[in-house]
Amino acid sequence: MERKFIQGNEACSEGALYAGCRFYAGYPITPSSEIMEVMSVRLPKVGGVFIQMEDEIASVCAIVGASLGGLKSMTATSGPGFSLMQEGIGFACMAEVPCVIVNVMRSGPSTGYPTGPSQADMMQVRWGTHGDHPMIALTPSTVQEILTETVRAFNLAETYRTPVVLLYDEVIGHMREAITLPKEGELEVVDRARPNCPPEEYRPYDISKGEIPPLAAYGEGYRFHVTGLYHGEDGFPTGNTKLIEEANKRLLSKVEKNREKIWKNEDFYLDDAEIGIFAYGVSARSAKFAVKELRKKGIKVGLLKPLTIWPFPDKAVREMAEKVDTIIVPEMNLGQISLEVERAAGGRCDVRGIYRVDTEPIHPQQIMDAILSREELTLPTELAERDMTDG
Amino acid sequence: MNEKETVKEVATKPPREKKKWNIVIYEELCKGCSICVDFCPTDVLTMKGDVVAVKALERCTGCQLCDLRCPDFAIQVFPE
Amino acid sequence: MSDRVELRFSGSGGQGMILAGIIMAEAAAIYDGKNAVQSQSYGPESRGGATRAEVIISTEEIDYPKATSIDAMLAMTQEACNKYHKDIKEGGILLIDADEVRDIPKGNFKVYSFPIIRYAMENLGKAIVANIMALGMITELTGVVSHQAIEKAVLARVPKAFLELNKKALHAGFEKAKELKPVEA
Amino acid sequence: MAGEAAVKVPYREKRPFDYSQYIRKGKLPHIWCAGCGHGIVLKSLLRAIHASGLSKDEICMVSGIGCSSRTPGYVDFNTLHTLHGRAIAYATGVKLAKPNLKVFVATGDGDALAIGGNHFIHACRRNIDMVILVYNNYIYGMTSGQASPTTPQGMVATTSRYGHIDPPFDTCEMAKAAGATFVARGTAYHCQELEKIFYEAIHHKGTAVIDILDSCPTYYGRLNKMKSASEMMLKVEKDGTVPVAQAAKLPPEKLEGKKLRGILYRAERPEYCEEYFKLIERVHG
Repeated sequence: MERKFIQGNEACSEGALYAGCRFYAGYPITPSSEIMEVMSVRLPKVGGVFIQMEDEIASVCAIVGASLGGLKSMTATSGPGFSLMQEGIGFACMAEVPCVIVNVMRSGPSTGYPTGPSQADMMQVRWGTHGDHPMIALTPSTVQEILTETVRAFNLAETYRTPVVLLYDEVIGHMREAITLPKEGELEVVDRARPNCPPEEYRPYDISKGEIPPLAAYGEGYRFHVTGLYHGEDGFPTGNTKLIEEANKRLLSKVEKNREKIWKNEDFYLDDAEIGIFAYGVSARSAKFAVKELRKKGIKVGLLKPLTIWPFPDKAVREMAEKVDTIIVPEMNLGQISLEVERAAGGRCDVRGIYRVDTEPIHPQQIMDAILSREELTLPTELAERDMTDG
Repeated sequence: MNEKETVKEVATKPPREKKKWNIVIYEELCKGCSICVDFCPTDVLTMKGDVVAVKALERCTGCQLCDLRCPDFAIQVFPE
Repeated sequence: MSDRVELRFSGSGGQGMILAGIIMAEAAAIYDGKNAVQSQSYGPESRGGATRAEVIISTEEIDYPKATSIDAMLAMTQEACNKYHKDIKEGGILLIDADEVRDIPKGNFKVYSFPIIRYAMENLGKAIVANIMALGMITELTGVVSHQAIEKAVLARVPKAFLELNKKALHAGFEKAKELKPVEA
Repeated sequence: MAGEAAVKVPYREKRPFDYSQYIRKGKLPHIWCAGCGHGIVLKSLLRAIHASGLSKDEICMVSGIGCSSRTPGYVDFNTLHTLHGRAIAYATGVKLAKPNLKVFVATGDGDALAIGGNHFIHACRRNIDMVILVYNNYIYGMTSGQASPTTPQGMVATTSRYGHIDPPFDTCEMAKAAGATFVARGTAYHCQELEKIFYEAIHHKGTAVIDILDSCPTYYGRLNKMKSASEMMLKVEKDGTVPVAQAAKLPPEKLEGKKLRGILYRAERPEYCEEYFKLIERVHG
């Protein structure tokens, strides 16, 4: 077992290479650039292709092109770049092209504070592109998890023929921890289903044999057509309203139907918890610290840490909501996921947020204080009435 | 190369019996832009309503310009 | 709390504070078999201005990766010292460069002062190894990692041509720290 | 070796040419308006492809959004119809993943030079092997007649009703300045010459840009009082251009307002994919 002391972003590159990523296109942006720097060194050594594109739009387009050329492909960026990529992500959803996009979140909106962490792209990731579309997004919170979740991101992208976003904050991306590099075969690596029918029979969106049709690669005898327009099972544009509605619904349902397989959570002291915390990324680390401290004081607090944030872990939240009085959602934004938790909890318990948007991670003390004096907690919907000048 | 050169080329071929041509019009593809009519060097074609039609096949030299400039894959000239 | 130890290395960009942090964390995580997390303020500061690297070391799982109450802090500039000393815990340690930090902050912590940069320049021949010397001093003052571990970690990180120099700097740090007494408030 | 539009093509295709071998079954008629030159351009391309001997499996055609960008849907190659302006970026990914593919980009003046201008110049800079066909009809046709980056000054579009004041881009000059190693201009009117330019472009290694003057009678023609497609072809494409070889012999006043036609620039420079694969060999082990 090889133990290495590496940065989160480096672990992301390790995970990508382990998963078989052979194409990276990207554009520099803090705090994600280390991923592309490492890929630029490592990819050619394994016969893969690295290209620095002229912008993030070009980057996401290039990875989709390369994926259609048969290579597992990825790009990495941060909020501003992710905003630019949205149209391309929508295309990948629509055309059902597997790819992985890493978003290392920094403060925003706009240029914000490039080197300060945030968790403010949670909804951008879910709903950033136009139209209804599926989304799978993973939220690791340790350097080891970045590696394993990157591998899982590729696996999910390949399994469901859809873009997958790996989403973590600057703190997780830049901190260093010792990790164990997995041996070959230790982690599952999934490759996309390829067609085995004769080329003339191939229809790139034919779901008669399963809801995720096999994907051919360009240049291998299957001369298929891909478009961002609504298309029939043959890939050609269609104006047939019935086909359009079916295609729209299938895009969502192929992920939603399989969410049990896509969900991955970790829970901590939840069994007898009276107060639950729902936290991801660096906030989950702060929360875990707080849980340990509060447990020492005899306060029954537990943590639910989602590794899959989209599709949203409704079931786990609902189960937690049935057990606890209150769910606390600490996040480095002004309540993006806490509203989602509130929705999933469905009135079974109180949901309160702890928000921080000053470019510093949420301090464990902030969570502890809030739990010890519950009145400081904010209802997600009360945000507008809050004194915003109050740190 | 322009149409005149093409005509010349055909015209300077060794004297032999004048070759005959058949013009095939795919009416379902013709959008009636009349480019083929306007640029036919020997005035073989005409517009009949919204589609092209042959008016003087005997003048056809087989230069193919109608085919080459048809944007709609709607006309072709075959040797008889 | 557990045996969580929090260290902060601060100075100005280019003084090697982040590298010092990484080496300390590697000494703990790779060579001493503990857990360690290294993080840094990653900002415009990294190109000058006040910069900081933080290292958390524990035998247990480390959750919050940033400092909460600091066991030991190094300050190589006045600006960094002023900006970052506030989180030092009661009874903690502040090691300052004697020439750079003239205005010594007050608090319930022990302050050790030594002209690290000057010593590195005059006795080791290169100011650039001041960070490694400081690393030796912090190791000595805290005992958070073993001498062997920190030495291995230093040697694994520095360029081959400078192995001896860095080793000398590290050991000078150990030695000088042994002689240090806290500055009287 | 600039100049020399009169390229020798080592074949004489039997006429009529059988386009159906390249057109996907059931896809005609295409969506282009009556008199639109895009079909002429496509046919010229198919003849050149046939002459080059490329198999259909070896070809990938990528497009963005716009009228010209519908081209890939009709042709029986590996085809990709993408986002507005981004065809070249997608094509770059495809080409690097499958370097043996001959990649064509079908794009328009708006797609390539406005929204996609950045990708256009960077592809030229890299000299990545692809043939970029800029169907240049001076207008946004798909969105019904707005001014484009090539709309000449003084002309009318639905967004320049008082006469267009923006200076236009010269596609070829820009491609050349950005580093493209094959730069040519053809027209739909000179469709056989265009076929030869395509043939040469296909055999070129590196970024080949062809500015194809082509007409949009529906919007550009109607808005600018040109009665028919044929009139546009005569005015803009025939009388508006001069073959580059002839231009050298003409006095400046005869060249005024005319565009040069033919292969305008050709150079040899390392091609991006080849360079990258050399790099892989260098660092591989």
